[in-house]
Amino acid sequence: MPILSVRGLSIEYRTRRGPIHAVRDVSFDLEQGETLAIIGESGSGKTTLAVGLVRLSPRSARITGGQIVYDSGRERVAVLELDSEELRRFRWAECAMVFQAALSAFNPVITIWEHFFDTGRAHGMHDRHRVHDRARELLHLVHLDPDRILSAYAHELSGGMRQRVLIAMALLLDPRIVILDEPTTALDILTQRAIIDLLRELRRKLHFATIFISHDLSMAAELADRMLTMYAGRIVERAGVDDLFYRPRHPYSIGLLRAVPRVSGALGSVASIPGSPPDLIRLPRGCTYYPRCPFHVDDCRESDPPLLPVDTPGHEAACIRWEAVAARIGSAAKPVAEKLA
Amino acid sequence: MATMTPADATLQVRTFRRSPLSRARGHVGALWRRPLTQAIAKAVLTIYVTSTITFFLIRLMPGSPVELKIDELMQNGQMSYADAAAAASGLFDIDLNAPVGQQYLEYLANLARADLGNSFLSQGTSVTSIVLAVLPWTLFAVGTGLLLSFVSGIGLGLVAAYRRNSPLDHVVSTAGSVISSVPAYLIALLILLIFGIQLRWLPITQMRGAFSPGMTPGFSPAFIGDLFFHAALPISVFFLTHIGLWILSMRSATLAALEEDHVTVARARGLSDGRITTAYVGRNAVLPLVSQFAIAAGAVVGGAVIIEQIFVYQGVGLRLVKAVDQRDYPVMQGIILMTTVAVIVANLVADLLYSRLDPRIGRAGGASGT
Amino acid sequence: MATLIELDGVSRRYATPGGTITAVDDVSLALAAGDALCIVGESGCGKTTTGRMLAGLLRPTSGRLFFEGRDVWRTKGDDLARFRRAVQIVHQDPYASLNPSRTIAQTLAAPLGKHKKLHGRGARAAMIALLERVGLTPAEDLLVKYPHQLSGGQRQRVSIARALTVDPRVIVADEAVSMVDVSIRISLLDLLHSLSREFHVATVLITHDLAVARYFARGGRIAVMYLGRVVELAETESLVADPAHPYAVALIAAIPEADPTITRTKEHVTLRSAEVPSLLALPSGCTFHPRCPLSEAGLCDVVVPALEDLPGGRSVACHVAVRERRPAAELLGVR
Amino acid sequence: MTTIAAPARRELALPGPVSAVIEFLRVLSRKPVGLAGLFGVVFFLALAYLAPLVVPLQDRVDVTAIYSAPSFGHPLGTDYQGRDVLNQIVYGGQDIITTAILAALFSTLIAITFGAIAATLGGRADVLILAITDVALTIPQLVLLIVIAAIFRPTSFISLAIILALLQWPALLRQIRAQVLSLKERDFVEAARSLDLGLLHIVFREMLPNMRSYIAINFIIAMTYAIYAQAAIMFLGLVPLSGKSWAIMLYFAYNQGALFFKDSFFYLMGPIMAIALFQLSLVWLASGLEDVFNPRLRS
Repeated sequence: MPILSVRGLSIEYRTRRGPIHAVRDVSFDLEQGETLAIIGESGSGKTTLAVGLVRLSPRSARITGGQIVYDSGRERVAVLELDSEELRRFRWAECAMVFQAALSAFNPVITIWEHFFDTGRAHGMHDRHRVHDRARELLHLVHLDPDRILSAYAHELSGGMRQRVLIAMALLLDPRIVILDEPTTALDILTQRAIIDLLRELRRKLHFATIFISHDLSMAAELADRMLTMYAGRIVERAGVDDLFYRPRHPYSIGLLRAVPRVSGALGSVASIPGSPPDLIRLPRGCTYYPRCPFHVDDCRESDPPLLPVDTPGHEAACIRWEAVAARIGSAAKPVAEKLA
Repeated sequence: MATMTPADATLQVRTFRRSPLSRARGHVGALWRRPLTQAIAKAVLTIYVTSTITFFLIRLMPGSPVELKIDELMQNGQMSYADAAAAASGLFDIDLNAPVGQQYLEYLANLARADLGNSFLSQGTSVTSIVLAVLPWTLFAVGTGLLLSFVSGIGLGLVAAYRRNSPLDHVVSTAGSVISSVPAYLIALLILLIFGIQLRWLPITQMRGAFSPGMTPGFSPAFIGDLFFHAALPISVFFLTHIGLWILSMRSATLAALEEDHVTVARARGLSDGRITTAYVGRNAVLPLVSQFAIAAGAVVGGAVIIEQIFVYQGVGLRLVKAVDQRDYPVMQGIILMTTVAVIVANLVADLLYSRLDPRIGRAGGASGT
Repeated sequence: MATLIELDGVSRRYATPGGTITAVDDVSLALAAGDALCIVGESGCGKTTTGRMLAGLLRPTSGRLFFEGRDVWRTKGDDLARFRRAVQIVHQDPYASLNPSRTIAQTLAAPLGKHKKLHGRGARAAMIALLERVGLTPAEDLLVKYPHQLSGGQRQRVSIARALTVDPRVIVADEAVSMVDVSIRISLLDLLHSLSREFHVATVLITHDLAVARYFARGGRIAVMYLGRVVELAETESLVADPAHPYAVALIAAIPEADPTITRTKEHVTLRSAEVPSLLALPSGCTFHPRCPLSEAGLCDVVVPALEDLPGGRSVACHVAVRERRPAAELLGVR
Repeated sequence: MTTIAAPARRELALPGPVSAVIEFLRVLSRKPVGLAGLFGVVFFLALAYLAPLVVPLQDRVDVTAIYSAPSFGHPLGTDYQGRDVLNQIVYGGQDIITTAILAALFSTLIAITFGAIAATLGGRADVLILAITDVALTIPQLVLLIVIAAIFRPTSFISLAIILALLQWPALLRQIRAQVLSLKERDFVEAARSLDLGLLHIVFREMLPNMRSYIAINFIIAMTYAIYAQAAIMFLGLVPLSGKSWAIMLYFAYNQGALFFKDSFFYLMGPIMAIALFQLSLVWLASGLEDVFNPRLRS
C-alpha cells in the first residue's frame, strides 16, 4: 500500500501569453520508507510538482486535474479535497518539506526557538516545555548544540547549520513523508557530505519516506531507491536507481547522465544535450524531446508516448524507441558515459 | 597611472589605508561604527550646521536687520537715529559691529547654553521660552495625526496587499495615491471651504487656537477633549495627507514580504494564516516603514507651518509666520533650530527602535569571505 | 614553455568591521600560453580573489603580478591598457555580465571599434564571425537582440565572444558554468577548452566543483585552495586519482558521484572538526591543522607549511605528506 | 556612436526615436494610471505654454460680476474683481511650471554630479558628500525655505528655482549614489573596464542608460516637490507677488477674505484644482513610468 499515490496530476501557471503547462499528467506512488528521487533540468517541472504535492503552489498556479491520495495508516486522505484547515494540519505533521535556500527559509527577525514553537503550536503542541525538549532532542540528532542554536537568529548560523536546523524542524512532528527540494545545492562539498550522511542516518532511524528533488544526479545516486526523470512537465522514465544509472531507456535520461562528468573512474564520453527545452506554453506535437533526441524517427512526431514497460522489471520509459536505446546501452552495470566512449 | 579608472582609485585608497596605524584606528573605528555613537555624532553635527546656516543667512541678507529695525523704530517710534540705533543693538543682544568671527563664536557659546537670544518684539522674552510655548502644540497635532495615519494606513495597506487586484485594493490604492499627491495645504483649504463655509458643519472660528479661552490647562477630561476639539482639523489634515503614503508603502512592503521564501516555508509548516500574517508578513513589512516614519515626521513639521496658518492653530508654524511678518530674526532662527532638533530626535528614536526590532542590525555576524 | 602570466607571492587583505581578513595569503601561480588551470576550493577559500588578482582587477596587498615578464602594477599608460586587454574575465552570473540596455551588437561593437578600428560592414562581419566561433547561430538574428531575450547559456557564450573581441592571451572564467543548466555545462566547458587549444589562450577556470575542474583541465593542472592558500597544485589526473594533501584527499573522498555503486562504497575521511575556521581568526601554522587527522602537535600548529615540490610534478603544502613522500590517502588509510 | 549600420532588421521601418515613443506608449497603455498621468501632464503643459498664445488675456475689472458662479461666459466663475477665473488659470500655469521644471533640473543636476562623484571616487569625498547630504536631509526644508524666502525675497523665477533646488537635492543624491555604487560593481561594468573601453564609455554608455528611467522618474517627483514648496511660500505671501501664477491666485483668493464669502467657492476651487490635478498627473505619470521601466512587465 503506497503511502502517497499521485494520479494524473497537472499543474498550470497562468501568464499573459497563455497557460504554462508546468506539470502534465504525472502519476507515481511513494512507498513507506523509500526514497524517490525526481531529476530533471530547471524548468522540467520537478519543483512545481513537489510544491504542488502539499498545495503550496503560488497564486498564479492552478491544479487542473488529477488526484493525490495520502494513506495515513488509519485513513486515506484525498489531499486535493482538503479544506484549508485540514490542509494546514496535514502540512508538516504528515508531510514536511526541506527547502533549498535554507537562509531564506527562516524569518530573519525571530529566533530559531520561535520557529520551533510556532510550528509545534500550530499542530496542537501548546506546552512550551514539551516543544523545547523535543527541539533539543532533534538538534542533538542533527549534531548541533541546542543551547547555542535555539536562541540564535538564522543569519547567525552557517549554511550547513541552517540546513541541519531545517531538517531537525522537519522532524518535529514525526512526519511520514519528507520532501527535500535540492537540500544541499548551496552548500560546500564537505558540508554536503555531512548532510547526506545525516539524511541517511535519520532515514534509517526514523523510517520516513522521502521525495528528493534535484538536478544533481550524484545526490540521487547517493540517496535514492527509485528515480523519476522529468522532462517538459512529464515523467519520461521511472526506474530503480541502478537501472536508471546503468540501464537508462529514455534518451533524455541518457543525455542527463552524459552531461555530468565524474571525479573518480574514467571520464568516458561526456557531452551536453544539444538544443533547448521546449516552450511550455506552445508544446510541439508528438514527443517533446524529439528535436533534441539522437534516436528519433519520424513516428516520434506523431504522439507523445505514454510510459511503456521496458526490458528490466519495474522500469518504464516514455519512448517508442526504447529498444533501440537498450540495444545501444546494454545492461552492464557501468556508467553510460563509459559505455558510449 | 594614466588609464586608471576611478574604481581603481578606490581600490588603491583602500589598499594604502592598511598602514601600521590601522590597528589603533581600528578601535576608534569600532566605537565610531556603533550605531548610537554615530547617530549622536550626526545629531550634533546637524545642529551645528543648522545653527551656522541660520547665523550666516541673517548676516548675508540684503540690508542689515539692524538697519531695518532702526528704520522701523525711527518711523514708528519717532526716535532719533542714535536712540533707535542704541535700542536696536540692545535688541540684538550681540554687538553687530564686532567682527563676524567673534559674533559667531559668541553665538555658538550662547547656543551651547541653550540661549537663543531674545525676541526683537517682545523685549526680554527669550526665544527659547517662545519656541517652547508653541512647540508642544505642533508636536501634539503632528504626532497624533501621523500616528493615526500610520496605524490605519498600515492596516489598509496590509489588507490591500492580501487582496491584490481586488476592487478593494484598487479603491484603497487609488485613493491613497490621489490623497498623497495633493499638497496638504490644499486639503486643509478644501476642508475649510467645503465643511466650514459651504456646508457649515464645522464651527471653524470656535476651533481656532490650541484650546478654548478660559480653560485651565491640566489633565482633566474636559481639557483634553477641548485639546482634541481644537487640534481636530490639523490632525485630520496630517492624517489624510499621510495615510496614502503608509497605505502605498505598506502595500508594496507586504507584497515583497509575501514573496519571501520563509513565508512559503511557514505555510508548509502548517502555521495558521493569522500567525503568518502577523508574525511573518506584517511584522517584517512594517520594519522598514519605521525609519520612513521618522523622515515623514521631519517633513510634516515643516508642512505644519501652512496648516497652522490656515486653521489658526497656535503652533510653531503660526508663530514662525508671525515672526517672518515682524522680521523677528532671533525667533525665526530659534524655530528652525528647534524644529531641526525635533526631527533629529525623531530620527534617533526611529534608529534605536529599528535596531531593537531588527536583529540583523547591530548583531551582525562575521563578514563573508571572497 | 615560457611563462606568460604569473602571480608571485600575492596576498590580499581586507579591513572589515570585525577586523582584518586575509582572503588570499602568499599565493604563487604561473601559466604559459595555452595552459589550462583550474582553481578549486570551497566558499571563502580565496579562489575568486586570486582569480581577480590574476586578471588585474584587484591589486594585491603584497606580492606581484607579472605579465610577459613585466610587473603589471608598476606599468603605466599604454602598457597597462595592453595588459588589461590581454586578460579577460568571464563572470559567473550570465544575467549580470551583459548590459541589459545594450543589444548584443552594441556590446560587441564598442571594443571592436575602439581597439580594432572596425566599423560598419567590417565590424558586422567580425561580430558574426565571433558569434559563430562561440557556437551561436544564426549570428545575424542574435545581433539585434537584448540580453533578456537570450538564455543563460547563450549569454555566457556572448560574454566569451565579447572577451574575444580584444584577442586576449589569458581568460579567467569565474564559476562560469555554475549558473547554467547541467545539460549545457559541458558544451561551455568545451568552448573554453578549445580556446586554449586552438588559440593558445591561457585559460583559468575557478570552480567549486571538482568534477567540472577535472573535465575542463584534462591535460592541464588543478590548484586546490584552502583558507587563502594553495595547498596542492598538480596535473589534473594525478591530483584527482592520487591527491597528496589531506584536505584534497578529504574533498575528493567526500564528493558524491553520479554512479550509485561507486558513491555508496566510497570511503570518506573523518575530519577532526566539521567547523570551517573563521577568516577573522585563522588557525596558527597550517590552517587545516584543527581539522586534519594527520596533524602533529608542535609542528602543524606552529609552522606554516610551504608549497614544496614532490616527484611527479606536483607541489604540496603539508609537513607530513612531504616528509613521508607518500600520498595522504595512504597515510589516512583511504584507498 | 560606433555602432554598425544600425540593427539590420527591425519590426517597424521607423526611425529609432519614433518607434521608441510608440513602444513606450504601448507599454504605458497597459497601465491606466500612468496613461491618465501622461494625458494630465500633456494637458497642463499645453494649457500653460500653448493656450496663452491663442486665448487673449482678460484682466478687465468688472464690479458687476464679482464671485459669479460658473456660467457660459465664465466657465470657472469670476474673482473678487469680477475677472474670469479660467483665463487666470490659463495664464497662471507658465510661471509655476517653469519654476518647477528649472528647480527639478537644477536639483537633478546637483544630485547626479555629486552623487556620481561620491560613488565613483569613494573615500573622503564620499564621506564628506554623504555627511552634507545627511545634514541637509534633517533640516525641515519647508521651514528653512520660508525663512530663506523671507530674507531674500526672490523676485525672478530663476532665483526661486535655484533656492528650491538647493533645498531638495539631498534625497535624490542619496539614491543616485546608491545606483552608481551598485552599477559600478556590476559585472558588465567590470567587463568594460577589462576591455579598456575608457571612463567616458563606461559612464555614458554602460551606466547612464541604466539610470535613465530612474532619473526621469525622480525628475518628475522633484517637480512635484518644487510645486508644493513654491505654492506654499507664495500662499504665505513671502515672495513679492507679481505676475500670474496659480499660487498667487490662491494667495489672493484666500487673503481677500474670499474664504468667508460663500460665493467665492469657485474662485478658490480654480487654483486649488489646477495645482492638485497637475500634481496628481505628475505622480501618476511617475508611477506609470516605474512600471514601464520595470523589466518584469516588459515581455
